[in-house]
Amino acid sequence: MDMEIITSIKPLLATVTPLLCILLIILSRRIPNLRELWTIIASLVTFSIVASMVKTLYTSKIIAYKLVEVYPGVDIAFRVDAFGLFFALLSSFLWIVVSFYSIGYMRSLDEHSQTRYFAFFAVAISSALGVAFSSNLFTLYLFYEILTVCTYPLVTHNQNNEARSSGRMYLGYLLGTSVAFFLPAILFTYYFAGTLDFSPHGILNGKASNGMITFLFLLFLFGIGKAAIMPFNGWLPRAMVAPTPVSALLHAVAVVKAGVFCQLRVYFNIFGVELLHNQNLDIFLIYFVSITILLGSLFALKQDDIKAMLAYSTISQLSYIILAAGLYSYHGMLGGVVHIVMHGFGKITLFMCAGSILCGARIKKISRLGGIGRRMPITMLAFLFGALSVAGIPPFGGFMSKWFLALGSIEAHQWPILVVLLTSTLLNLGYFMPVVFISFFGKDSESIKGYPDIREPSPFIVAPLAFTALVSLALFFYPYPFLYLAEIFVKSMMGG
Amino acid sequence: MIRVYDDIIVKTIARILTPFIQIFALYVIMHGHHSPGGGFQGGVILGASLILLFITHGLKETKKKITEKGIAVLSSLGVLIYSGIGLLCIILLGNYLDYGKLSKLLHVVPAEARSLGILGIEIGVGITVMAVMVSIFLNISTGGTLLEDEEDNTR
Amino acid sequence: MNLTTPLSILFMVGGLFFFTTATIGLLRFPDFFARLHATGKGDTLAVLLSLIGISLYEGFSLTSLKIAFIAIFMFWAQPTATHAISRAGLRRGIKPWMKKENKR
Amino acid sequence: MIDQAPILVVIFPLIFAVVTPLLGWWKKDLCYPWVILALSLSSVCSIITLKEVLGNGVIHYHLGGWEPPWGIEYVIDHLNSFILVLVASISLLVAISSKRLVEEENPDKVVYFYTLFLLQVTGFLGIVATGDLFNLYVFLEIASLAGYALIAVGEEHAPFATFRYLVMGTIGACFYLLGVGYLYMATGSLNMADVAQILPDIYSSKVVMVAFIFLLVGVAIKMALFPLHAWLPDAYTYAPSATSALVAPLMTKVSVYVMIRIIYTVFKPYYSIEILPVNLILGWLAVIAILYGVIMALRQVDIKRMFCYILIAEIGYMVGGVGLANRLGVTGAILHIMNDALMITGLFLVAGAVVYKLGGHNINQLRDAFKKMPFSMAAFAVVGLSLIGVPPTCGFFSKWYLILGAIEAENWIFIVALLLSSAINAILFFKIVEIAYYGKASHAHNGDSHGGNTIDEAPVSILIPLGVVALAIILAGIFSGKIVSGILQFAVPPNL
Amino acid sequence: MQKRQTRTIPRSAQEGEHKLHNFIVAFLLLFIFWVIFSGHFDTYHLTLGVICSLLVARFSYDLLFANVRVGSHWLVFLRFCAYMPWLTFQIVKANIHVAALALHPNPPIDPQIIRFKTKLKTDISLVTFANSITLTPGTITMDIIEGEFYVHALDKKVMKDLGTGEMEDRVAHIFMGADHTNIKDG
Amino acid sequence: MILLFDFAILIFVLICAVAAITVKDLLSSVIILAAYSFLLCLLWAGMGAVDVAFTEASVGAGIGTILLIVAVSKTTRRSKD
Amino acid sequence: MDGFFLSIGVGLCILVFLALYRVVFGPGIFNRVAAVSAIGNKTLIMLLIMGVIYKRIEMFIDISLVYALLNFICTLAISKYLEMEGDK
Amino acid sequence: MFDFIVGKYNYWIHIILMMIGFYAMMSKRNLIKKIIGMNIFQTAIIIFFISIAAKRGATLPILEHAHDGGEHAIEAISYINPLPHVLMLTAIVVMVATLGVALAVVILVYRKYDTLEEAEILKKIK
Amino acid sequence: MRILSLIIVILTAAVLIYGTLDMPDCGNPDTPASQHVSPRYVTRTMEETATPNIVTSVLGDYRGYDTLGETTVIFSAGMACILILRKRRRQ
Repeated sequence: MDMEIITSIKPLLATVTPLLCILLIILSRRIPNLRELWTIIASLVTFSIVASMVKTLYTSKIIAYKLVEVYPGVDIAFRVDAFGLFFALLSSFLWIVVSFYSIGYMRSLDEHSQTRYFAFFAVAISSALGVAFSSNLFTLYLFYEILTVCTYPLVTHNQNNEARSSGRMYLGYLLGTSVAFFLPAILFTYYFAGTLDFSPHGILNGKASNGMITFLFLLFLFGIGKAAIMPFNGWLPRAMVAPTPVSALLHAVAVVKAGVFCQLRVYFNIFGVELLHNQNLDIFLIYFVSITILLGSLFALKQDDIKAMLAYSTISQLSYIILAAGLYSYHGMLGGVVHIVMHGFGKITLFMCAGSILCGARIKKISRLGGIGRRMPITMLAFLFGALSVAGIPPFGGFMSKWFLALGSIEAHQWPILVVLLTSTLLNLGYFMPVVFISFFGKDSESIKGYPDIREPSPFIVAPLAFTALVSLALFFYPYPFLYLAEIFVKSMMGG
Repeated sequence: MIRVYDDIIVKTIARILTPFIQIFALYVIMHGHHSPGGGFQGGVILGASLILLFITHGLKETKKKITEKGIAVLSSLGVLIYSGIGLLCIILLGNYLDYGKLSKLLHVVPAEARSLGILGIEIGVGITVMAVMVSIFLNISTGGTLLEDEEDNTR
Repeated sequence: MNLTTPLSILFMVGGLFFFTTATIGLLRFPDFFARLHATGKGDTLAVLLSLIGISLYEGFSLTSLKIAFIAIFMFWAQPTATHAISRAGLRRGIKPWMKKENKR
Repeated sequence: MIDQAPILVVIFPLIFAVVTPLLGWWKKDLCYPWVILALSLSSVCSIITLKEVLGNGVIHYHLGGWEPPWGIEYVIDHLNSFILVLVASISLLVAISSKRLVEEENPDKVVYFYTLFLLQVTGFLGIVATGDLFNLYVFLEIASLAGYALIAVGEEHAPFATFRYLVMGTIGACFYLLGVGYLYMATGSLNMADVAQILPDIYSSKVVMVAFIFLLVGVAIKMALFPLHAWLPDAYTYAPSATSALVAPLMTKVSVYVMIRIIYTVFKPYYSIEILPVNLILGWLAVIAILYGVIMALRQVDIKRMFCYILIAEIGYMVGGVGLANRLGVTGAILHIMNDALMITGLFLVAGAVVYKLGGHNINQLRDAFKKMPFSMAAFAVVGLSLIGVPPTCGFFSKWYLILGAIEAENWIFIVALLLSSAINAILFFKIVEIAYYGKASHAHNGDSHGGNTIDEAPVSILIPLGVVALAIILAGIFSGKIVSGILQFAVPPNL
Repeated sequence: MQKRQTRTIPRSAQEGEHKLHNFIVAFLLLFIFWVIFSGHFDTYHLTLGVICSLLVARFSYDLLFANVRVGSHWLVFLRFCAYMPWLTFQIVKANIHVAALALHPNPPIDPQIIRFKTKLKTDISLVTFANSITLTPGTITMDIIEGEFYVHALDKKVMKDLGTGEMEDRVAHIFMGADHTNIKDG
Repeated sequence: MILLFDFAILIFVLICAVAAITVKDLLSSVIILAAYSFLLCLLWAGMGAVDVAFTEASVGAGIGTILLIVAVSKTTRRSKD
Repeated sequence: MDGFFLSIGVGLCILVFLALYRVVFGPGIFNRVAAVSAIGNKTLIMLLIMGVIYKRIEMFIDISLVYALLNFICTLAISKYLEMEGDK
Repeated sequence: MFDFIVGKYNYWIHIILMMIGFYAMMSKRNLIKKIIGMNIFQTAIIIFFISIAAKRGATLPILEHAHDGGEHAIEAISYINPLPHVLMLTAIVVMVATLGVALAVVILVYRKYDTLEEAEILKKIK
Repeated sequence: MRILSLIIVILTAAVLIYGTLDMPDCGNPDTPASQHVSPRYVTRTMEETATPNIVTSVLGDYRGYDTLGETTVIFSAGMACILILRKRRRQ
């Protein structure tokens, strides 16, 4: 693949900017306004740096930057290709939105330790960007681990017993899988391939025996616990004890998408799709994740807590994305990749709505939402938009990715997957629509009746969620920056 | 243990023997070149002579001869002499403890200088060993207080 | 073969003899104080004799003077040590062994 | 003067130690700067030595001007000089931190404490610098004697623990001496290089075999390898904080260094691989040590004791690396000597800070420590992450090398042990963090939640070294590639 | 050490000239010892000897001559030498006695403890007497309490020998020139 | 010929060692150790190591034993084994 | 003549062995002390005999002298301890 | 066979002696007994080293005719190997130093627990 | 405990005795120990250090650094005893 490589410090800058912002945040911890101003400025700067790279990428170039060599042949290095930028663009953009949202949410709930919250939030974003820009498996692992660790204080922000046990669960799953499976997988990869650099067609091809490949594949599949594939999904619903902005950005976008991103990276750039296909591992993969898709949706049906329901929904949707690696076809891959952004916007909207309901009405349970749509119409409308987008109903962004996936499954002659997709869509509607329905048309529940002061919370909360709801609508009509990047990437995969 | 040993015979004999033990100890230190012996052995004998005084005459009396401070200074002094001779060799552009280089200072042939160097370090070793032996003995026998138990001469 | 050699043999044998008696005394005597008699005296003389024997054998030199010093030191130290230990025995209440008729 | 640097590294602390009591008689307060001065000089000399070695190759320093087999020789090669720098600088850090700790714990013994402190460092440096088997024994004894005394003045049951340590340590030293005797009998020489040259002709001799066994057992006792570790936890738990911060990281590391010397310099690797399968035994012992260490650590409620068991596990890492007998494994072991020295220093410094501020080392005393001592606990977090092996902290990299070495040696069980220990370390570490983090929950009845909010940080003299250690842990991680390619690749025995 | 005159061990011999005299005598004595020990007569070793003797003499001349007034040293020494052969003879006798007892098939031991007062006063004479008793046939000085001797005797015969007081007289004769004032250590 | 001494003395040394660790009274044990040290000194002198013998003589009779005695006197004489 | 000294030495060895009986079994501490000092005296002579056999007696005299001096100190220390025992 | 025994006798005795000391260090419950065992252990090693140095028919490692100007040729074979002696001097010193420290620690232990029996101390610790 | 230590002791002894089988006889002048390094000490001590006592010359000069270490050991022991046991007067 003779893509032109440009050395530029931009990826490093993009990664470091949030970290610099931490210093400022800590220094100005006594002045909340200034502190949050720093966050917003940092998010804007970061986004602009990331966005400035888009143009370069359109011309089929790759940006690379090598920081330091930690081992002969293994560097801490950045390399921006279309897929990475795709993910980075999403994360950094949503950080802006969530920054505003955080201000409103944290202040309205009068949360403690806000400095810590903002600081670790910035670290999380930084490491998510690092994951996106990493040029080899090692750098990827590095940022992946940092992301795990720095999210811990956010997850356990409440510092009560529930948070404590959730934190344990969170770390147990993520660190456990990464240390027990991911790290050895990396080391074995290095041992066999002699390098860890990502390459468009994989580096393992012909380097190891078939059995070893399968073994490595399984290690990676289970090692990247952030992707929440079924046996290792337990942490995600539990992590919902975190403040809602955290759930919104991290557990709908940054962290879980980083997990999925890592999975795809590994399948695309370490194994290579051909290798997976030749070994029939792709078939195994898609049927394996199909279980997660269906079970996740079913679990979501049962939930009464809004955020838990959303979490299970996320689990289910994440596996859609992984389908990209298994559907050995242009549209399948495209659909999976695009689903990252479509689901991201949709799900973040839903989470922010949940947070808004919490701020405005102090309600967490679905069963108590009756009539809330009449008090908080904007929020619930945004909820509807988000739900439709996630479920994949036109004219929302989610439809596009599902459509591509369906096409892909047909191209790959995997008819059962098509069935799975359709079933899942139905299930999605099945757990989203009742919420919308009772909130608008249901009777006022007890939690609402006697409380006339329930209304839309501050504009800092409402504006972001309305914005993202509209964006997920708009993405159906104008998905291009993302779609282009995804196409460039998928073409580079398939084209070689 | 270090209480006064109220026995006139033992006290007198110890008192008289002590100088001879000491001169013998010094002889052992100085004549390590020609006969068995050397710094350590001489130092131990020297220390033993002091311990003899401590055992027989008690702490209070003997402390007039040699104080705790003196012991501490001596124990450092010995090692200082030793390592100082080594450093002197470095200053005279030799390697550490290369006594041959001392010949410039002493105006003798290198072999003789080495012999003298050995004497010097033997003295250092002897001083340290003596002081340390006494100090260990004192610390153990008084349990670290270096105070004599109340004098009990009634018996 | 001059005169000194037989003399030294004589002295050495004498020394050995007194060592032997002292040791036998040490083993046979009934109690601690009596044993002290054996070692305290027997050894002193035996050492003295042996030293004389050895120095005779070696011939007169500074060495013999040193041996003489050993003898002198022994003369000071040995009885003192014997005394000290017997005194300790007395003060710690060890009852000297007496003949039965003396016990009454 | 530069060519005298190797000896000055050792002699400076010695002479300064000797002068310390005199100085202490005169003015007690001068001891502390005096010790700092001594160790700084020593560190500077060690760095000069390292530079010389890197520039001009191995330094042979003939003490007393006698040629090697007759006189004592200092052989400073890359391994040596690296560990010299490590020992000197870590002892300097600990010395800096010791001021308040010593004044708190042994107020009327400061002078002698510092004297023995310096003597102990002298011992360590002497062990590392020397190229003579017997000289090594002498300095081993200096270090041990000083160590016994320093530990004995600790709290509660320190004397008895010291006694056990003393008995075990003496057995170890005697075994070592016996081994030297056997070796001397077989070769007629005490110089390591000379012995190494003579030995290959008489490898079949039973004397040499017994010598090898006894040298190793002796060193293993000194380093507390698994079945011979019984003295360690008690001794280091009850030791004064400053002592445990000095002894715990360095004594074991220096012993591991001696072990590397014996196995790979005095004997050729060929001996321990082919003739006497020591490496195999070491490998198994290492595995057991690692698992035993971490599992026992999990059961402790006393943080110092917990750290001691972690130390036992860490020794397993290094010994296992040595036992792998390939370049990667030994590189990992040597790298881990550095990393572990840093980590254990960090741990025990934190323990010192905790003891100083919170008055005990029971785990429950850590409640709310994050609030009270944020900087110490932040450093602790870094150390903990390094112990778990989270990149980019240095703990990750030694694990990296060790696992690669294990893959090469096909020693799967060692890999499993390493990964398992990482996972358990994670549990351990977050157990502490949880307690330090959630302390408020259990103190809620104390009234206002802001009562514990006041920062009550450890003294600066502890914080600075702690910060340096934390920084060093990260830097050593990031630049581990440089360290390995610059120094360690020459330090690994060439014939591996 | 000079400054603390009152704290040196001996209480007598504190006057300056006695001190100097004692010091010189001690030095000479020690130096003679040194020469005999050393066996090297070159300047180097003799210089070392002088230095060492000075050091030791400085440290412990007062130990060597505590409670003995100067002036009669030489006389005492001569008398002591005259006493030695007699003592040696006694010792030989004692040993033959003990040997006979030890080798006797049924040792005729009849131990006794004797107490008697002595007229000796200075500690050096007391010590000489006590040690002489210990060395002579079948007697051991067990204790001296305020001038009263406790002697363990192996049988009655030696008890009688001691009872004659011959030895006490001889010892008293040696030290008669010395000052008999009752000054004790400590 | 010196070997003859060696044989005997080594056996004595063994006897002393066993006795020193089996005797129940610590002070006796220490005293047996003193005898042990005498024998060792003899042994080493017999093997020609005069310097070592000298050291053992001064240590065994002068310092080692005294320190042990002092330590025992500071603690207790009784021992259960 | 060497043979003679050697046989004297052997004789002393036997005596040492006999004295060891008192050291090892000898009831009570006092007997042991007495026996040890007896062994010390025999050691002193044996050292000299070894010197004679080695024909280097001047090297051994110093050791004997050390014994003469230090054995005494040792015995004194023990007897002092025994006397002071009990009334600590 | 006799030669074999004579040749190895010293080594075997040192091993037995060392094992006596070792056993005492490990299984005796009294602290002072352990120290005594330690002493025996260390002296056994010294015996071993001195045995290495021994040379049949050689004399002490002190030159006999040092001062007669090279009249007598000095042959290494006629002097006992001095090096192990030197090492053992150092080892004895270390032994004494260890003894001192060990006794100091024992006294500290006794001060704290009022007993020297390991079992009783362990009981008191619990 | 006693059984265990007995087993360990017997094992150690077995290893050591196994080692003795290859040893040169005690007193053999042809061992490497007597042949390799030490002859130089004997033959050249006078010309190099002017010290007839070879042990002293090796101790003080050839291996003088060991002796420095030895002195330091003694010094540390002294300091160790003071550190361990020293108490202030008021107690």
